[in-house]
Parts: sequence; C-alpha cells; structure tokens
Amino acid sequence: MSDWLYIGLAYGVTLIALLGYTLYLRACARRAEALWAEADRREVGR
Amino acid sequence: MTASTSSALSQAPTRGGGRVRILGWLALLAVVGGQGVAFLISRPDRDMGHLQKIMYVHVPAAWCAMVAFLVVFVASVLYLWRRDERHDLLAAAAVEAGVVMTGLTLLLGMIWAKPTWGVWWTWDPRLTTTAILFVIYAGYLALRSFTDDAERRARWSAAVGILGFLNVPIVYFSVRWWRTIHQVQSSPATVDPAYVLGLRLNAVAFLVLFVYFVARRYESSKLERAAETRIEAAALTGGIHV
Amino acid sequence: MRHPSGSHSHGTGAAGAGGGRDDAAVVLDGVARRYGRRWALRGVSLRLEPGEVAALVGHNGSGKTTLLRILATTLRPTRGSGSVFGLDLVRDAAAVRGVVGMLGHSPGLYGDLTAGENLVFALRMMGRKATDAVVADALEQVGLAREADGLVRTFSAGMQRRVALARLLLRRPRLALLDEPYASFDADGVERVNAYLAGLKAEGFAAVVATHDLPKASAVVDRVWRIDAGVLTEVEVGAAPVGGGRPRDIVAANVEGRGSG
Amino acid sequence: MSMRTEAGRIAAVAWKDLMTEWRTKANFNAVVFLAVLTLLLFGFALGPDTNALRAAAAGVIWLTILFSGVLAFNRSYQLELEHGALEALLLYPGSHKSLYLGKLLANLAFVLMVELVTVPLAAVLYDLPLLGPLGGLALVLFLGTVGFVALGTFYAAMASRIRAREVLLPLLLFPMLVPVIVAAVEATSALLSGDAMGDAGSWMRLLFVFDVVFVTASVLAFEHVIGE
Repeated sequence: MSDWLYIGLAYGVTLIALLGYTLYLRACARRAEALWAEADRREVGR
Repeated sequence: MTASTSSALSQAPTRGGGRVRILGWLALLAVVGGQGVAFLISRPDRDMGHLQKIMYVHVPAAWCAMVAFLVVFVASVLYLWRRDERHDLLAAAAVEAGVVMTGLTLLLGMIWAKPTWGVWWTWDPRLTTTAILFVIYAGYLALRSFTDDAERRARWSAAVGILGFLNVPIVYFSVRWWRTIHQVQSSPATVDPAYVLGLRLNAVAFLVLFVYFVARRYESSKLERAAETRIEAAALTGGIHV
Repeated sequence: MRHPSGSHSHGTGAAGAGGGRDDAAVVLDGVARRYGRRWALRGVSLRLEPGEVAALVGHNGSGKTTLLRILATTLRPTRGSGSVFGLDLVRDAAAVRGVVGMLGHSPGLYGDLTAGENLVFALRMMGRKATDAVVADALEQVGLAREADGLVRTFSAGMQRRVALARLLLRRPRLALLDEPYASFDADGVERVNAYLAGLKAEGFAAVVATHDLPKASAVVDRVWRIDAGVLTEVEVGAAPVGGGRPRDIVAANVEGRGSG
Repeated sequence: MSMRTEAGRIAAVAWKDLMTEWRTKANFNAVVFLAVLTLLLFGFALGPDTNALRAAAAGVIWLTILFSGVLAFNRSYQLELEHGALEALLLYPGSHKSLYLGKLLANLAFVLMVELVTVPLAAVLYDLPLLGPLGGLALVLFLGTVGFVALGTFYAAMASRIRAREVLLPLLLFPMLVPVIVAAVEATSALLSGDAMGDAGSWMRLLFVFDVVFVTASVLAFEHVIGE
C-alpha cells in the first residue's frame, strides 16, 4: 500500500520539476521580449 | 536605422516561437502518453513491485541528462573553435536542462530507494555519478552567473563544459570500482519486454521534452543577446574617426 | 553614415582593417569596448604612421587605458577591428604581442623579487639569455645601477616605474604603449622617457602615450588624440613646438553627437 | 617559438612563483599550520580509538591535503593581479601554455612540500606504518597531487578573477576531484594495510589516466581561459 504513496510522491516531484522549469523558461522568454522592446524604444528615441 | 554590427546576433532573430510552441505541445503529449501507456502495460515487477513505475521517469531523465552533457561538450568545443556566440548559448541552454534532469533523477532515485532498501541514498555508481554531474554543472551555472562580460563568460564556461564532460567516464569507473570493493546494493536489472517497451517509449518522450527545453531557452537567450547588442549599438555614437 | 571615416565601413569585423591593410603602425576602425554594461570605448577610429608618437589625452575614465590594452591585445574589442603594423589585433594577437611593449599604469613587477631578478625574469620570458651585463646595462639606463639587489617591494613608486621602463628598454617593441609614463617620475625620469621615445622615432618605430601631462610630452609628440567618454573628440597633427605650447595645425575639432547613450 | 625557449619560459614562471613564496614564507607556514590543525581536529572528531583512527587515516590525509592545498591556487594568481603583473605576463611573446605549466610546477612543489610535513605528522598522530610501503605511498601521493594541482591551477585562473573567488574555486574544483579522492584514498589505505589484495596498483593506474587526461585538457584550454 505504501508503495503507491512513494509512486505518488515520485510523480508529484516530476510534475513540479518539469512544470517549474517550464514556468522559468516562460519568464526568460518574457524578459527577453521586454529587452527587445526596450531596444526598439531606444532606437526610436534617437 | 543602426550601423551594421559584427555580431551574428544583430539581425532580428527569427522568432522561432511558433515552431517551438508546437514542439512544446508535442512534448507534453509525448510525456503524458508515454507515462500513461507505461503505467497501464507495466506488471508489478518480481523485485520492485509497483515501485517499478518510478523507473519510467527516473531512467529516461538520466539518459536525457547524458544527452544534455554531450550536447554541452560538442557546443563548447565548437564555441572555442569558431567563436560563434550561438554555440555558447546552446551549451548554456543544454546545461540548464541537464541540471534539471539530473536533479529529477536524483530525487526519484531517493524516492525509489527508501521503500526498496529503507534508506534514501545508496552509493550506486550510476546514481553517484549523476550526483557528481549535478554538482559539476551547477558549478558551471554558478560561474556563468558571476561573470559579466559575455565573451569571457562564453570562453570560461566552454572550458568548464569540456573538462566536466571528460570527467564523466572517469567518475563513473572510479565509483564503480570503489563500490565493488565495498559491496553496495545495486538496482536490479529487469528484462521484462513490457518494462523495456515502457522505458523506450518514455526515453523518446523525454528526448522530445529535452529538445523543447533547450530550444525554448536557446531562443530566448538569443533574443536577449540580440536585444543587448542593439542597445549596445544605440550607445555607440559620436566622436570623429580618422 | 554619420562617421566621416571614408572607406572604413563601420565594424565589418572579420573582414579586417578595412582599407588599412598597409604598414601603418596603428589602425583602429570603430573600436568599442564594454565592461559589463558600461561602455569604456564607444567607437574609435584612428591611424598612426611609423616613426610617429601619439599622445592620448583625456580625463580619468575617458577610455585611455582601455584603448592601450586593446592595442596590447590584453583586451579584445567588443566591436570594431584594428591592426598593428598590419597584424590584426584579434586574429594575429600572438604575433601582435611580439611587436608591442607596454609600460602599464601599474608597474607589473613582483614585489618579492629584486629589480635585477624582475629583469632576468622578463628576459627569460622573452626567450632571451639573461646575462648580468644586459641587466646591469638596462638598470644603468634608467638610473638604478646601484639598486639591482633591492627588493622591488621596498622601492618608491618612481623607482618601480624605472624598473618597468628598463624592462621596456630590454623589450625594444616596434609599438610602445605607455600609460601615464610621466606619473611618479622626477625631471630626470621624464627626460629618460622622452629620450626613449625620441630614439624610437629615429628607428621608425611608433608609440602611443596616454597622459594628463601633455606639456611634458610635447617635445616628442607628433599627434594628439583627445578622447572623452569613450569617443575621440579632437585630433591634432603636426610637430609640437618645443616649450610646452599647444601643437599647431589643428585639422579636426569636430565634436558631434555626444552623450546620447 | 622553439621547444627550448618554451621550456625556459616554463622554468622562469615556476622559478618566479617559488622564489616569491620562499621570500615570504608566511603563506607556506600558514598553510602547513592549517593542515596540522586539520589533522588534529579530525583526530578529535574521530575519537581516541587508535583502530578507528587508523582506518580513517587515508581519507583524513587526503581531505587535509585538499583543504589546505586549495588555498595555494588562488594565491598563485593573486600574485599576478596585485601589481598588474598579469598584464605584463600576457604580453610576452609566445604561448600562454607555458604560463600554465610554470604555475602548475610551482603549485605542485608547494603542495608536495606541505605533504612532506603533514603526512609524517599524520603517521605519528594516527599510528600509521609509513616506512614499510614508503615507495608506493610516495608514488600515490605524487600521482594524486598532480591531478589535484593540475585542475586547481586551471580553475583558479578563472576563479581568482571574479568576485566570489573563495567560494567558487572549491565549488568548481572539488566535484571534479571525486575520482582523485576515491582512487588516492583507496590506494593509500590499501598500502597502509599491507595491500593484501593488490588493489593499489589499479587505483594508481586510474590516477595516472586522470593526470594525463586533465593535464592535457588544461594545457589545451588554458589559452582560452587566461587571455582577455
């Protein structure tokens, strides 16, 4: 019975790790987009 | 209107967003599907019982990490050879994915070891090697975060990436010999065809996921560097040139 | 194109020094250098002929030392390209190192070695035989003949710079880079530096001298590069009048587009 | 540049580093003192039981070497950074490989000297039969130290030039040294207990492979790390 507890734990950890990294990737992409937009602004401002 | 620049990154990057997004959904589908199939077809193992199901994540993640560090090695060598910044960004993206995969491998290894052997950690050679790789490449990321200059960061991390990979076989064999002397339990090997099929299926699924991780990270750091390059260009102005 | 740089296309990178594929002592083409997020140089193009000494003048932090380091290949330009005696600063960096010598802002000596030992080390690093006579002669030339066995750590700043100058004399570079060579030198030291520079010119070698103290250099300087906030703002060409006046014949004093970054 | 000039340059760098070390001595004394202290502290931590101490001795000796030796590497580059000497050093014509090899030799001599003090002391404190397997022990110490110093000299070239140098060097270095620790400790402990199984030889071969791989790789990669 307790086997299933560990299996659940394993899948939970997997979900958190993969989902967490995906969210981090999204944050990185957002940051890059923001920087790109800033470059646009600076060039217009010149 | 900007002056043309020397960096290959100066052109507006191809926003590979569409393709990467498709890859993302594909990865999700593959992993969920692979796990589902493996979950359903697997029979309780003679030694491991239902705990065997943990292996369908643990083993593919470990394989993926190996692929990741191989990519790091190749990209690092290419960087030092060609000095193309994109190779550095690729290496860094692969290290991140590799560290995530080794981390996952380690956690699952512990979760599996506890009910099986009653301890969270054993000095199994593969697991121990994974732990050492985790630390080596975490050091790689730490070094990157402490170096500001993009060019220096690229050279230094390429060196660390190459040396780290050269150490993989040496670490593995040293831990294996060490272990045979000290008699530590090892993971049982199973040749049940259903089990092997499940592993293979999920290895492919994780590979797709890994490619998605690396592609997404690579695209965003390429965009970031391109934006930085444009901002740099905007700062360069004035003076006389003779 | 906002830069009056003529045929020099701005930063074609690997294409080399544009039209400057000649025997000029120094050619820089749009050279820029960034530290972290701060730009120390923001695009400098210039040219120096053999047999000439250029003075590089500017405030603290204007980018003088960065420019010298780029010429010495100890820094890579973030952008732009350049060459020294036809050798590309990036591609032929190893060969450039055989041609340039530098008197750095800090002496670059080892405090726990004696003056003589420092020179012996330098000679051996140049792949030359280090005889007592050669070392003694070099120290004699900078007025330190009696200090050969003194630990450099115990020397005054001026003495340390003399040892560094002796090392430069031993090096005999085709392009000498001097960073504030007059700082911490007395009148005698200044004279020795200028004598060295005059000797270089006579041999058809070249030098770039970064200095606050243009009058001290005026006896030997052929052109003055004024640099401010990482860009070249003024170039003066012509033999400097002896006696500390400003060089004649100002060909360009075109200051444009500063400080938009 | 001919091989001979490069050999001269290697010797010059090593001579310069060792001469500086010899003139100051304070650094060497501090490192030796730290090593002695570590040996004593391990003794307290592992209890006064002689058998337990002897069983752990090989591991204690190598960890002591690692913890005290790692202090030498950053210092070796600190010397270059203090008065802008690195810039002058990089400006000499010829290959930068000689800089690495010269520093490697100097650091090797430094750590071996530290071992010359600490290992006999460990033998006294932990009651080890040092004299019997002396030749084998010397070889293991040498092979293990070469691998340790090769990577230490390489990583310190980077770590010494960034803000977090004290933390970053061990962080980069120690995980890479796992094979050295495992092989050196196993070989040392086999030799100390008479090497009945004849294990020490294969561990020494592993150390040798490690040394060859990482000295070669470091020499090749150093140019990319030291230059600007």
